[in-house]
Amino acid sequence: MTTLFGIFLLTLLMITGMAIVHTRNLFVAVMLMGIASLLIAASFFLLDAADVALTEAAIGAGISTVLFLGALALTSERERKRRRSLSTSSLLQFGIVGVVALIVIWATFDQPRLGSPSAPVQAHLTPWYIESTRDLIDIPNAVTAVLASFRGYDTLGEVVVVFTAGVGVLFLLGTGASSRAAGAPLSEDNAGLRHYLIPRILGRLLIPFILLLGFYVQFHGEYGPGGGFQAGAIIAASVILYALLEGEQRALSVIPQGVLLAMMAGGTLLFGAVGVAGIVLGSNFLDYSVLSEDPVNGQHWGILLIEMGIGITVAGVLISIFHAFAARATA
Amino acid sequence: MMDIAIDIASWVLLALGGVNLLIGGIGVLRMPDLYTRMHAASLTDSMGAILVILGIMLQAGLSLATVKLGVILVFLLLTSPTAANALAASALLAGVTPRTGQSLHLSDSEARE
Amino acid sequence: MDILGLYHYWIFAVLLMTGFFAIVAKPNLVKKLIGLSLFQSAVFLCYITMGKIEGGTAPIMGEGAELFSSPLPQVLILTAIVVSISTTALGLGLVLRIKDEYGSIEEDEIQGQDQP
Amino acid sequence: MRSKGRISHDGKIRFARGEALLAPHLPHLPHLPMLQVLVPLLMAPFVLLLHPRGLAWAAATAASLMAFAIAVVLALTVVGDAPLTYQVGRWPAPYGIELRVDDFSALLLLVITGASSVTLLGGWQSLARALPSARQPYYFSAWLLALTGFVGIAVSADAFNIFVFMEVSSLASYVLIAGGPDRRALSAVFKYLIMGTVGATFYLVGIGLVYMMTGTLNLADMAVRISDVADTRPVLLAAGFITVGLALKAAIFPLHIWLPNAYAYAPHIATAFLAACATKVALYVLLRFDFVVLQHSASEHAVQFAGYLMPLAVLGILVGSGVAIFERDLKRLLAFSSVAQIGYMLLGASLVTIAGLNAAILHMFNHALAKGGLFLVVAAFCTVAASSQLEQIGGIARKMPWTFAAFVVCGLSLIGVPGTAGFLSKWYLVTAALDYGALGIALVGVILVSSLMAVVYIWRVVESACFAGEFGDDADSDSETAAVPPLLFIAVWIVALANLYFGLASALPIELAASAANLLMGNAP
Amino acid sequence: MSAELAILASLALPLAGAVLIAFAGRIGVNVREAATMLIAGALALIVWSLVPAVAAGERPQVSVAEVLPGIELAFAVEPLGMLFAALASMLWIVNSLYSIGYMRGNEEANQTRFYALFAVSLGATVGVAFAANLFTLFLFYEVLTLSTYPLVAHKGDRQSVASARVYLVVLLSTSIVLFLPAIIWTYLVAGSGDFTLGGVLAGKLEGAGVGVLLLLFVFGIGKAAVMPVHPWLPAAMVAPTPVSALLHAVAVVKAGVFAITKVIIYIFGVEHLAGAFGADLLVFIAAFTIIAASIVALRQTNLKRLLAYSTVAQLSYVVMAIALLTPLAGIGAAVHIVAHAFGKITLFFAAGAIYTAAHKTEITELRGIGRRMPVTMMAFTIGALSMIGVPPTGGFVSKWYILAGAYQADSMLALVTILASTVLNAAYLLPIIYLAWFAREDEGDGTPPARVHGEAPWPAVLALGLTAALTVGFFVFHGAALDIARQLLAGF
Repeated sequence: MTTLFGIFLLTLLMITGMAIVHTRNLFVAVMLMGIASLLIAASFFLLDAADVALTEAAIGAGISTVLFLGALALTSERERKRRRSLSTSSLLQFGIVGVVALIVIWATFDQPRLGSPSAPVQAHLTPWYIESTRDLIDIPNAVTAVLASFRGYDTLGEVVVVFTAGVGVLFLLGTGASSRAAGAPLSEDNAGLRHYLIPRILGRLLIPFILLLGFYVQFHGEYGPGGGFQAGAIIAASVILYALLEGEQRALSVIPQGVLLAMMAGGTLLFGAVGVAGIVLGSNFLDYSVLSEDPVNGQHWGILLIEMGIGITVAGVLISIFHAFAARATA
Repeated sequence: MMDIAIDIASWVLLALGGVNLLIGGIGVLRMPDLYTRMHAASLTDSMGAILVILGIMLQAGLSLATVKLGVILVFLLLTSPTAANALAASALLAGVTPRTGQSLHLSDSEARE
Repeated sequence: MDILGLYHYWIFAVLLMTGFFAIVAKPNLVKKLIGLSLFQSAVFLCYITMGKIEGGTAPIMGEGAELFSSPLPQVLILTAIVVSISTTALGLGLVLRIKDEYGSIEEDEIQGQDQP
Repeated sequence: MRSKGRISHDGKIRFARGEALLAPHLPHLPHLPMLQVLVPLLMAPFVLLLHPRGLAWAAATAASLMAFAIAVVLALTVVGDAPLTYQVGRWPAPYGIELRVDDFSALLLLVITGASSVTLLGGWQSLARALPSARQPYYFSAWLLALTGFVGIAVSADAFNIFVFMEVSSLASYVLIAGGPDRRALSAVFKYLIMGTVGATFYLVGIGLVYMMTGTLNLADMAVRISDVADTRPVLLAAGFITVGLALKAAIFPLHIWLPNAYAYAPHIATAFLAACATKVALYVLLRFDFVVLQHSASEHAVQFAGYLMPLAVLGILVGSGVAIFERDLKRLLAFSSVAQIGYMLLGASLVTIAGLNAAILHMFNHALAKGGLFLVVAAFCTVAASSQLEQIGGIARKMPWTFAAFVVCGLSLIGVPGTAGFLSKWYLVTAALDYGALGIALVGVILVSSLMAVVYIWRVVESACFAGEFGDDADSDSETAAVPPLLFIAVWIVALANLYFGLASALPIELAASAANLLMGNAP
Repeated sequence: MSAELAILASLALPLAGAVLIAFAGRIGVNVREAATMLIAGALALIVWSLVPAVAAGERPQVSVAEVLPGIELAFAVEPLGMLFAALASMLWIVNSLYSIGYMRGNEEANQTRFYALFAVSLGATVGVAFAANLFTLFLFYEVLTLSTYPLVAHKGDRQSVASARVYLVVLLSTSIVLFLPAIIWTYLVAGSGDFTLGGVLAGKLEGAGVGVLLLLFVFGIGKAAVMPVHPWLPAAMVAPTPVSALLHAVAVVKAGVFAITKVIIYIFGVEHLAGAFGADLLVFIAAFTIIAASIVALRQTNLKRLLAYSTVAQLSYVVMAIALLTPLAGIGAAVHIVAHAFGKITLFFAAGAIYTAAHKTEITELRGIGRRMPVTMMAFTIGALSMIGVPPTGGFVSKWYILAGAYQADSMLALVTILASTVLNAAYLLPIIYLAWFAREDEGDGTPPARVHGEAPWPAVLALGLTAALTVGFFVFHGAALDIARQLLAGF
């Protein structure tokens, strides 16, 4: 039953994907992309990947869509029309793409089937991870354990990627604060949606809950799906909502650009510092066991701290990027 | 016995919700302009969501999941009308006028001319 | 059984190449980035699919479950999702600058301006 | 201090406790592979917060120099010795992420950190002129992040970790290039971003497929476990995806189309840095993957690797050099020359012999010296010339003879004249090709013809710099010190002298390259 | 000074001298020229200090660095190299003297660069002479090419840039495409490129490979100007005359034939080569070059170009002699390197002096010039006679040995070639002498002389007088050179 439902979702996904490519209206494409993200998130959930589903929903369907819409507001909503839609080159491209897809499909027949317990993925590392999560880290969520401890270095790299993107966008577009008269994003006057009573009231009502959810996801990551990335995205979403409702200026006065920069840098540094503490305390980088007398306890501390670092950086970067885009609209 | 009753009730609710959503979907496809489509979508959507969630709640019984579902329901009831309102307001602001009379029977492209 | 067991991978293949087609064939820069997102999403699907185990649950222990899907692919894809959004954000930042400088986001028009 | 009462982990886990005994005098020596990445990584966020003029640059340079020092120590430690490994978080190898510094990565680390240090050191004025001061902290932060990414790739022994750091380096490189003053930098970067991301994603697909078949991400573990499944379709497909993906990143012909514009419109100093190491890092990963993981298990691998890549290498060499001859912009000319030089490296590797790999790896080092130097000189030229167009730099040799002399030295190294570093790699390459049999003689022909083409394009620059107009009347060579920032001048000459030094006393790179080649072909050193 | 130190000093001195000259140029022209003379003198002293030891059979060696495993940057002095280095260092003094007169007389630009690069070229020449293996030889061979390029392009006008391009392209491309593969091949086959008596290839390479490799070397060493890789030499004549004189009559071109000689004696080994068909082919090629170049020289109207083609022909004398693979011919080759150097440098000095004093470059302009510049034309005559091989000039000595070698080798082709070329030499040189001495200035087109002039500046005249004296003197006092050359016989 679940499998069939999965297949149904995936078929929808495929159709959506093709529609995305086909449509000439970029706005439609972005919306469809959001739908596709949700479909993927749902599929992930069916595939037992709750954390990833949450992330895909928050980032793929949420933040990513907001960014695309922001960009569209500043550029144009439609692709330019072309006269020759079916040239030889596009046929050639189509052919190549088709052939490659067929090759990939051809290769699948040698692959382990979905859910096969004898697949190398299941047989080789997975048991160790499950077992060690239980014995050495003692938190329920194995994903968090692998993410934060066993492969914590990857996660550090990932934070650095986010940080780099933040640095890059700020370098390219300038910070929201530095451009003149910051104003409302994606709407034509300065005051956000302030004139619209219903959304505004409701938004204000929701924002605390969203923030609360963010913090819950942040600190509950060891026990259920969630963690710094998702939390950072959710917290950023709440700030973005605030900026939409109350205007860019108000949002910036709540969290000024300087603070955002400090968040971007500080979160990364916090992560790094926890790792370096491992070296200082006589073990290896990112070995949390030495953070406390009891290694398991140390692991808990380490994971908590680095997840906080992740959350801070992600929130800082996403809000900064949003401001940078929004400042563009009024500049 | 009780279980079966709850099961039946829940499935009825789920089915009704599904039908509602389906009708809403057809409405969005068939209605002639933005406002009517929104009308179709938002009403049936809310109703469908309520029914489906109630159905699932019955399935879940008295557990944490039911509480969560309740919270979700509250949020849905808050957000989806608001979203519809915001959409309609901004459409009006953007200059999309509701169609009336004869133009209702024209296709989109004809109406634009 | 092949169809059920491999369908996910087939969708992966089709989505991958659908996204790729948008990247190579569409001259609109935003569309290229949308294609890129789709392209990367396909890879996510591939990874998550291989982590699934028959009869397992999400690798969150407790509540008596004993068989878990592999957490490793999930961790990798968490990372990959974040990488993807980072790339998209940077790409969109570039698009905005390009729009400023060239007044267009169509690749051929930009090339036309570059080669006077 | 570590508490003795620490509960030991599961019996299956064995820690490499011997590390601490390695060097009592250098307490951080066992951590060096990690510190190599950490120094630039942790400095990058700091740099972002340093707003006073010049401070960000100074901090970035300091971090880069420190990384270089670490790389030197690492190289000296590893050369002729066993590789250094480091288990991040003390998790044992296939489970946790392992860092591994062997001869190949040590050589690459030297190139990366050296290039970064020299270009940063010399690049202050040039960059300060190109960038508004408010944006400099971002730029230098991005620079360190790029350095982090490259270094992270070089030390990593984990396929997915390589992907993560590849993305760090890519995103940061996009920023470095987008800092160029010309708007064409933006469209060039966008193209690079698209192609780079496609490349990285292909790589991700590839390692995904390998992971699916082997269940591991650690390269060494992968090499062991792949033996059973090496000839299955997914692994073949993975090899294809990885090769194409990395070829995109490495700008292997015909996937090089992003490179010329990206190099041409980036700030001059950034071009020097990226030209010295960016594509080589991708090539490094390609060689690692193909030789460490696939070569010994996949039955047809050697044939396929040679069969697909050798023609591309040859075409790349010829086309790159050929286009360079007709280029009128100095930076584009050098960029196309890079395409050809990447072809050399690939050609060496595609012979699938120890000698060939040796040549390829050595050429990575030597080409970085030559090309980095050339682009630095271009930066120096552009402090007085309006642009890097050949017409604009006409007669510049009379204005700045010493800088120009450095250009000639590096140019000769690129051509492969004896006494310069470039000669050695050419020597090895020709030797390896001659060893290859009948086809090898044809390859020797290609190499030599391309060397001649290099003579032509380098000499076009020399002639216009010496004999063309523009700066003709101003033959006052005393103004050179006034025109070229002293730091840049020093950096230029450091590289030029390095080209000469490593042309005569190149024991370190040669030894590193030789044992790296042996490692890749599966012979312990 | 120990021999090892002397070798290193003789290499380092010109290179350090170049820097010194560059700085001296900022102080003043006199300081600069004094520095040049001083360095030239010191170099000659150091190089000549090695002569007694080498003549006594010693072979001092020194290794500087191991560049690649098994490939060293190393130097060793053997008789032929000694002869070459001694010759070049001695003539540098004379040439510097001449340069001072010439460069000042013609008010050339960038003189500091000129002197500095000249010093580098000389350093490279000594490096070629003392190279202990193929790699070192190749290294300095290329340095020589590159350091002479700016000298050829010295004027910087369109014509000299174009000619310098030909110069560079021919020399670099032959060295990269042919010489370098030949060297690598040698290392690959023999495992070593050290110059060893008896050759390193003996027993390791047989059959057609020997011939192919030999041809790679002969054409790869473009500086020897064997046809068809000779066009760089006439092209190089756009350079200031001191460059043509010392570099393109002595140092550079001799480095070419010297390299071929060393390759044949020490890499192939005379005995080993005797059995292969390559040597015969080489004699044929050299013979062809001699005759063809002489015929081309006949048709030249520009004096320096004529001398250049004459050089092409004379260089192939050496190549042919060594390719005959007989002891006497070998001695002849060595001696010819010296004898031709004296004669040809005199001719160039004279040509330069004429240009400086009279601004004349064409042969037809030389009518009656002997009366205005008697010393110069006297020297020119002596040089020309040496080219033809008339006693009592040095050219006779070497030609004698080569002829004897040809007899020894029983090579009819060589004999005929030498005789024919002697006739041709006379045919293109004697008319000039006739014109200079016996024709009247206002004959021909009847226009009066454009310019009244005397001899060139005194340093130039002194220099060409000296070399003319050397040309004659070599006829008598060639004993020392012969002694050293005889030691080469160990290789036969």
